[in-house]
Amino acid sequence: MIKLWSSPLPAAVDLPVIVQEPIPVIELFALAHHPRAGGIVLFSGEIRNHNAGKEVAYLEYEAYTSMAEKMIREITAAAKEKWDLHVALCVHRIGRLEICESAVVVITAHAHRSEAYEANQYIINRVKHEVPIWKNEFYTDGSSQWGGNCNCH
Amino acid sequence: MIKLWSSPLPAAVDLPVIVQEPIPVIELFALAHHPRAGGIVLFSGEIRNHNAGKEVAYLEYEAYTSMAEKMIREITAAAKEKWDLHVALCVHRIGRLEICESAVVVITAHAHRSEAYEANQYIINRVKHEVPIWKNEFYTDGSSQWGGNCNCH
Amino acid sequence: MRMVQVQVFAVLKNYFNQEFEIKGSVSTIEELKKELEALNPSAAKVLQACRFAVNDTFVQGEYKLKEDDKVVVLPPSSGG
Amino acid sequence: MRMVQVQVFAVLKNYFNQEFEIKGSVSTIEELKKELEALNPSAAKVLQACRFAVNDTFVQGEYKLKEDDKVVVLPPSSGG
Repeated sequence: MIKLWSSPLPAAVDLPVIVQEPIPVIELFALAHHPRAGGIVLFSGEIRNHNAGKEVAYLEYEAYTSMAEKMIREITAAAKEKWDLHVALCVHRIGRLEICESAVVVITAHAHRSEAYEANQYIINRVKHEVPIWKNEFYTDGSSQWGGNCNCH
Repeated sequence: MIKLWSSPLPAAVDLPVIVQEPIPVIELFALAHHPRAGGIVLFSGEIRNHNAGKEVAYLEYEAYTSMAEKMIREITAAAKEKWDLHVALCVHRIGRLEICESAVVVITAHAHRSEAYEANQYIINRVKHEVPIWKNEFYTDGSSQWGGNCNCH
Repeated sequence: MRMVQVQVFAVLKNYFNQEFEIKGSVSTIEELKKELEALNPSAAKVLQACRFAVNDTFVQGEYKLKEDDKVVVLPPSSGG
Repeated sequence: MRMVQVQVFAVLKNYFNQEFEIKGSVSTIEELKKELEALNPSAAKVLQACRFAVNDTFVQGEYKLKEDDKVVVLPPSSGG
């Protein structure tokens, strides 16, 4: 198994950050163990069956991929440096997603847990607010709506 | 697969909360998806290879099991009610644990992510400070030390 | 005459083609924004909230457009 | 004569047997604590930080011990 922490520079930069397929949450979590880390926090942002009073059938995510990838890497790198994290990962999925599927996963590992929680929230907040990725919600009544508000906070 | 949210009362009370074997993190995470939850937070407290300046070889955890189980269930139930969580789980392992193994896993799921993070921290903080579980650290120099301070915060 | 390539995303695709060209007198991002509002006035409110980027770098209203610049117009993020 | 069963955990096992009995005049948890300190004075500091429980319920110093009560002595938690 690849170990992120075995190489002098984190291999995280080589992991894809924008994916079309289901996010490999289990594999990412397996990568995130680190012998110096006492706390690992994993956040999974998942598709809810309701939003703003309407019943959601599914979602489609679109990204301006080249910039989105660059920005996600910059955000995780900034968090890694700011908190001295052992691991900082973020993967966002695009395309069609069904209810309960993960749209985004963030993993942070630190010697102590409070930093792992704090850094994890920092990453997801910045990714949601800054990175050029958009959701299009398709409702069970046949209508759809591009997201423009942050609905999941 | 068992779905925690398919039954009127959460099946969580039937899950073991103190285990001797490796915590089934993947299976627990799979249980935690919920169609009304937009954010799932998973915390894994893992064995570090160092503590208080000493190199750790392995740990042993001991619990006063009957009370520990009852208290963990009470703490997750309290969090579930306080934040209106869809899922609140905590499993603690006892016995011998190696570096990078999970000693404790907490999973919370909520419609919105900030509540999932907050409730997750509430659970792990209370479990670490209140529940009768103790770690015995065995160092590479052959010495050992019962924990009495909260080393991972 | 300067030609600027424009690419829009997400909700802006309800108002414009995803990719198109603007020829003429627009020389800054601010002027491009006005041109886009003139092309489709109903997009004005969304455009006010958008960010603009050239070569994968955000640019401000005063950015001077160069021949063959490709400008991407990015509505407020709604990922996650 | 009252008999109280005592069970200790974690670091207290360095000072006492894991399970033992105390016979005699201890009638409250506070008195039991003093008795344990007398049995092993080097455990005094740890005992001051301990919680006591009877029947899986925490009890305070003034709790009156009943015949055959089993008291568990719980050092500060260090799980997680």
